Amino acid sequence: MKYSYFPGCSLKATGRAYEESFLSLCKALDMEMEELENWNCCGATSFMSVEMGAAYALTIRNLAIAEKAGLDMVAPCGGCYGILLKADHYYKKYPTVHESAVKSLKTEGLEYKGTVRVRHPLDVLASDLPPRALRSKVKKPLKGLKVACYYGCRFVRPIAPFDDMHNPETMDLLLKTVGARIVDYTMKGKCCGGAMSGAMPNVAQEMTYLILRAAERAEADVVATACPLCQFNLEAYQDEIRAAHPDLKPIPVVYFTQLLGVALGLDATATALNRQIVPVEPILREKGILADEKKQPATAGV
Amino acid sequence: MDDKTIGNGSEEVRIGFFICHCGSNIAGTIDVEAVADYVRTLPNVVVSSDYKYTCSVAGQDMIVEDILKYKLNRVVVAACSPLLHEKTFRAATQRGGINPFFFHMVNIREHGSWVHQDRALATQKAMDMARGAIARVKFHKALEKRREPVRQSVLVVGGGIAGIHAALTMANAGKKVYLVEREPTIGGHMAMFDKTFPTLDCAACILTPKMSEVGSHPNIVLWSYSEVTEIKGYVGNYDVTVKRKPRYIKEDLCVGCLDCIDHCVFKTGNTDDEFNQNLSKRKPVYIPFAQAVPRLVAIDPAACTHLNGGKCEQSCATACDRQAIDFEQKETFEHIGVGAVIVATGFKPFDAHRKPLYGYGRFPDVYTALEVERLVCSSGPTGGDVVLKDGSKPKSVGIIHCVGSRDHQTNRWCSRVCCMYSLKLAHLLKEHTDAEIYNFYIDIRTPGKGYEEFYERLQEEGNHFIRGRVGDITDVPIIPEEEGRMIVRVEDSLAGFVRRIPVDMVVLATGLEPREDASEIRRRFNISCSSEGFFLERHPKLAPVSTTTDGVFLAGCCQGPKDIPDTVAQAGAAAAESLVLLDVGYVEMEPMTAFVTEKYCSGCKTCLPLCPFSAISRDEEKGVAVINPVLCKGCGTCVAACPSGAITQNLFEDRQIFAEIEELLVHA
Amino acid sequence: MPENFEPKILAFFCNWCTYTAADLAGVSRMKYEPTTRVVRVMCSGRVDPQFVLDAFAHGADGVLIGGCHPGDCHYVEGNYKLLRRFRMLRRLVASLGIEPERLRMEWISASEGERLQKVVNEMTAQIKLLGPLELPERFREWDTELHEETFDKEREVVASGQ
Amino acid sequence: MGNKPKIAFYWCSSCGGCEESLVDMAEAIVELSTQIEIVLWPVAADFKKKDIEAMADGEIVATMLNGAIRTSEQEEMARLLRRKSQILIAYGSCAYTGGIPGLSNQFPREQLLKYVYHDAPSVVNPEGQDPQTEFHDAGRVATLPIFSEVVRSLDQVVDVDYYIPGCAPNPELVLDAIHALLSGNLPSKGTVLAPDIALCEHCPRLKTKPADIAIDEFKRPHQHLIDPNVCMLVQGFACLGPATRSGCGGACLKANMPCTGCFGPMSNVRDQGAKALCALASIVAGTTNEEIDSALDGIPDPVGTFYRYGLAKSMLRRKVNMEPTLSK
Repeated sequence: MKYSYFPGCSLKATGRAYEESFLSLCKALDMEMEELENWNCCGATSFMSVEMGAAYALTIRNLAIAEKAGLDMVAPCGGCYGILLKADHYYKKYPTVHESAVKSLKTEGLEYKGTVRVRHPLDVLASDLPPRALRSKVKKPLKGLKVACYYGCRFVRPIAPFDDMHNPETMDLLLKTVGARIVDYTMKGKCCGGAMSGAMPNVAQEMTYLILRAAERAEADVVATACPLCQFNLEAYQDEIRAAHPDLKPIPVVYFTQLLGVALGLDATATALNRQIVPVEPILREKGILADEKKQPATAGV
Repeated sequence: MDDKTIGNGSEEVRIGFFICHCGSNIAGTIDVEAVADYVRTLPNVVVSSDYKYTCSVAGQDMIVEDILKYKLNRVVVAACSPLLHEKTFRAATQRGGINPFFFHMVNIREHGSWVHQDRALATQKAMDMARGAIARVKFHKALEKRREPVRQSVLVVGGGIAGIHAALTMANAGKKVYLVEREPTIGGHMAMFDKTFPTLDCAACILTPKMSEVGSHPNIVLWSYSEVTEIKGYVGNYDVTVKRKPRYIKEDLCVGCLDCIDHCVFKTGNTDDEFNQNLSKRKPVYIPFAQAVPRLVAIDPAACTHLNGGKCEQSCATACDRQAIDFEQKETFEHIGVGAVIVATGFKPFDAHRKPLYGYGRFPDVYTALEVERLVCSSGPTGGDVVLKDGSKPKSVGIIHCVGSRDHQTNRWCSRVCCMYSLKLAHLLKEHTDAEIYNFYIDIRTPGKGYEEFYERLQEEGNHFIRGRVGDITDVPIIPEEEGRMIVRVEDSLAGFVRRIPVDMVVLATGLEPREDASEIRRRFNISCSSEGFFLERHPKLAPVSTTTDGVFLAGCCQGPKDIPDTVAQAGAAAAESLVLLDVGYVEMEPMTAFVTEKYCSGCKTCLPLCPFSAISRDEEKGVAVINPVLCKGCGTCVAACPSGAITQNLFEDRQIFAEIEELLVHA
Repeated sequence: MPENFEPKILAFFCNWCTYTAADLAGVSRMKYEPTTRVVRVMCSGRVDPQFVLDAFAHGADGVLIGGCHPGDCHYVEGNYKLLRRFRMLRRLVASLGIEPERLRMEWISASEGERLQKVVNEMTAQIKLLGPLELPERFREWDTELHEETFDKEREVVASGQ
Repeated sequence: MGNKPKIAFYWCSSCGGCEESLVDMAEAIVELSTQIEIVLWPVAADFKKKDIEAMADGEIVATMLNGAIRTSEQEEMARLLRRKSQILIAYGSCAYTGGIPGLSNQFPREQLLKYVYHDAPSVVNPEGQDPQTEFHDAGRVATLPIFSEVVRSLDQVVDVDYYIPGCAPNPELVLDAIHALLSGNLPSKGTVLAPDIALCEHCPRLKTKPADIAIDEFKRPHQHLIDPNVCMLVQGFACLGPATRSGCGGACLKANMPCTGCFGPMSNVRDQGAKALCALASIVAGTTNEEIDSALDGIPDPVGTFYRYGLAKSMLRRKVNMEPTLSK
């Protein structure tokens, strides 16, 4: 199994844990990820509302490059994934978008025929692996770990190629496969507030708070995410939120790929657990999933 | 070719062509005069004229007069679809004194003027089509319609209010009725309702007398817990097989004393009670509800210990002094013959799980409307007490309209009854609990006698109406008043902001859907479905209870969502249409059947496996195939397959079709 | 290819489904290309491969057969019988050099007026790209290699020689 | 001798099998020769074209011409014999429907010539010579007929009165035809002189064909054992018996091979291949494209199967798209 891999900006910066854990996981599962050559910003920025034509051209350039590779294109970041799907759709549906993109691509000698299938790691891991491939590789089942799977928006809205728009379940199923207990709570598809964190931080933090509190009330040990924006937003502002809501306990927010990596027995570098703001290792040790601290080799800092 | 098969033998073919303007419907797009002029130049055409409305009396008279005046022996009319007016013009042809099958119709309206814009091209197409018809009609021959007697009995499928009403109407008119119901009792959804809108009369009070009448009517054979498995034959003469599922009770012995239920080893219910929407439990030996018809118990093989191979003292059987319980009962099959069929198989409520954001199945106090019907009903699981799962009474209730209706993610259609039943439930819930009632609606639709007045009454009663489609039901509070309650999040599109309304109980006004097995039933009865899956009527306005299969009629919600008054009216109409069929006493069979010309048949048996109606047999003595004209339905499949060209289909003969093809393709 | 090439599509429509769908398209005033010439049959099972070849031989640029969806045949399974013939026929027609787009079979139910519109427009567009088939013209062209005239002249010479 | 009706035999694009079938009349032909005068029979007797040209139009009572028409010479002879004969009979499958030579209507002329003169494994043509219609040598001109683009049945070139089908026709049919001719007891023009009923009629295997036959898989005769007593279709062999005129006496079936259709269609059928296809495909098992296709995969060459003898006379006549380069 071979894919084109589109990291986007986050996975090279705040979401490095995602990239590291995802790529190690793929390696362990014999899925080859070939980073797209000369990729550019996915285009999921407010530039969309400034100059639509140019903004979509930016996105479609990535699709054009991927088309040359002839493989499915995996985009782990929710922002990237959503905008790539949307741009592909608009490119096919709206002549104005199409024309301006064709014109822009031409300047670089590129063209996009519209054949690229944009995929998310959740989709790829759930759909493409042979049955039981994941289960058979589990070395340290996440027994006793209560996980609140958090999906946010972009994998299923406005386009939902692989899961239910309102009640996504792919992550639940994957983590269940490796032994985790999935808690039921009603906020898994609600907005994380990320889009507001710059402009109206208090609003954003209020939204984040409701999600974290719901997870906490559902007795989750950890929140699992599949998007670097969600992950950052849910984890990085917990101190600020606590200023307004002292009742909120710190709760680690990890990537689902990190948890899968742990279950597959991958080492600390591969799972990038050291990059957490709210440490997750103590919980994993407490549950007996990770070995005791003493035996654990020291991990490098960020 | 056989001489006997050639129309009027050696007689000269004289064709009259008539093209219709249909007001401006045709003439607006097609140059009808030009077509008439063109056709006049074709061989054998004696007269070619255009007329404003050919289907009018004057138009038909013109055809009759021209047949006489010009000694026509063929008639071609270019007008609308033959499915609409072929009968009309065949009759006119006959009035002119020639066999009606010397007529052929060209569809230049539905297939021409209404679908094309370019006048020149549409006119060209009309000319080509006329030319094809002129070519084919030369080869037409005189045919006779066969008459077959109609059996004086009717099958009604489904024992809801539609089936009940249709069955009683037919039975009261003196016809033999077979009413087949899948469940152990008739009554359908209406039996589950508490009150009916807008009059608020009790559903059971108006339904159960009709149910008993069905049970005791001398002209009605009621088979409950039964299903139609096969139907063969044709209009007026259907052969039906009905499967009677074992209810493990000898129907002729059971008197409905219900002693067996009392003596069941289970002292309380052990399985979900479907009639109460699974809000209560029932025993494996049960009667669906007190007024069930027929009043016969049934044993649920899924719940009965003995039938599941377990050890049981079978106290129910010993309790029955009439020894009516029979654990050895097997399914049986009844074979009946009927003249007509009324399909009244009803609907399925929308599955609320399909709207996960409304929390059905997640939050215990989110109910469907049908569940609430049972909750407010005094014979329901709580004896009419509206209490939540924790036993408390709700202080505020949200009723969400259009769940699974008017929704592009689920069903696009309006289910027609939900607004009114929501208003009814709002009224009943207020009456039972005095709670604050919030109706969340998109539009309130109350087209019906007394319906709008009922809506006004509800407003006056102090119910809240909030216009907006509910986004979701959440259990995540942001203010203390919301703690521990469900919060309805909705954009109030009149006020222009998002509201969060905490409630204790949510009622989902689920829409109406086709039943899961609608497409299976449709195939069994050889009828069509419209795109959303409800059965398709022959014409939405003019043949609303007929189907494309003659002798099969529709009643009730299987054709589309409707309320009780409309259902009853439609059931009456279906009964009336069936009565017409039965009282006329015969049906005329279209003569487009196939026949074998023996001298060309090698007896190769190619045709034998192809006939779905077993109309083809083999005369072993002569070594040829023989088609039974009574069984042949005229599909022509064997005709196409016959490698000798020995089979001919009337009205669809090879030479007619070849002539049509070849002339259609000659550009005028 | 001639300018403004308007393909001629001969269509065989089943009375119960596709023909009725075409009626519905008409009643709903859905516009589509005026390229079809419809032969109504009671069931798509009546469609004899001879009809299809005859249509091509007489100048059809395409042939469209419309029947009921599998399982929905008014005559139980006539459409399956058509399907079996059609699967063979399309192989034959392809081996005889006729582009597969020119022979199309579609299941269109009575309620699918929109689908009918789409199919006719789509097929018309495809055939416009392919250009005319023009078999009658080709037959004439092939037969220009015959020598009737030449030999007739020789005959005159022989006759006059006698 | 002068009073005996004049009969001509001629051959065009054919294999010689039809000539064999005349010889197969055995003693009967000796007897016949006392009643008729043979004026042309290239395979057996030395008559010249000029002898025929010298005759008056219509002087020959009947000509039996076998073989398809592919060259200018054949066309010329067909026209000549048509003029000189009162009755022209297309003799054998090739003259009747194009026959085996008609199958070359699937290929462009140049491709055929290239194969035959260059690429065929048995060809020795070191100088890569192609045949020419004219060859000049020392002032002399040798000519060859023009090889035409399209193979035709006889009636696609000249008017034909009767047809005797078969590859080759069987002697009984020929004798019957000649006797009818001599007695003047002739059917209407255009008649095929063989029974107008399919071969299955007298097939002894027919009784083994069930009424609910459904073919799961078509098989090819050279790859399987064939049961000599069971209907070929029941065994999955594409037998064209149901779609083929009888009169051959079921010769192939007696030799345990399926009918390939040489006697052509019955009078109510316009295109034998299409009808045969329809009859066979209609009884294939399966309801999905995949199931049906897998059964049909056993017929890898539909043209060769259904139009083995009839492509030239079929509705489409030849492969439509191969950019014909017509030679004039």
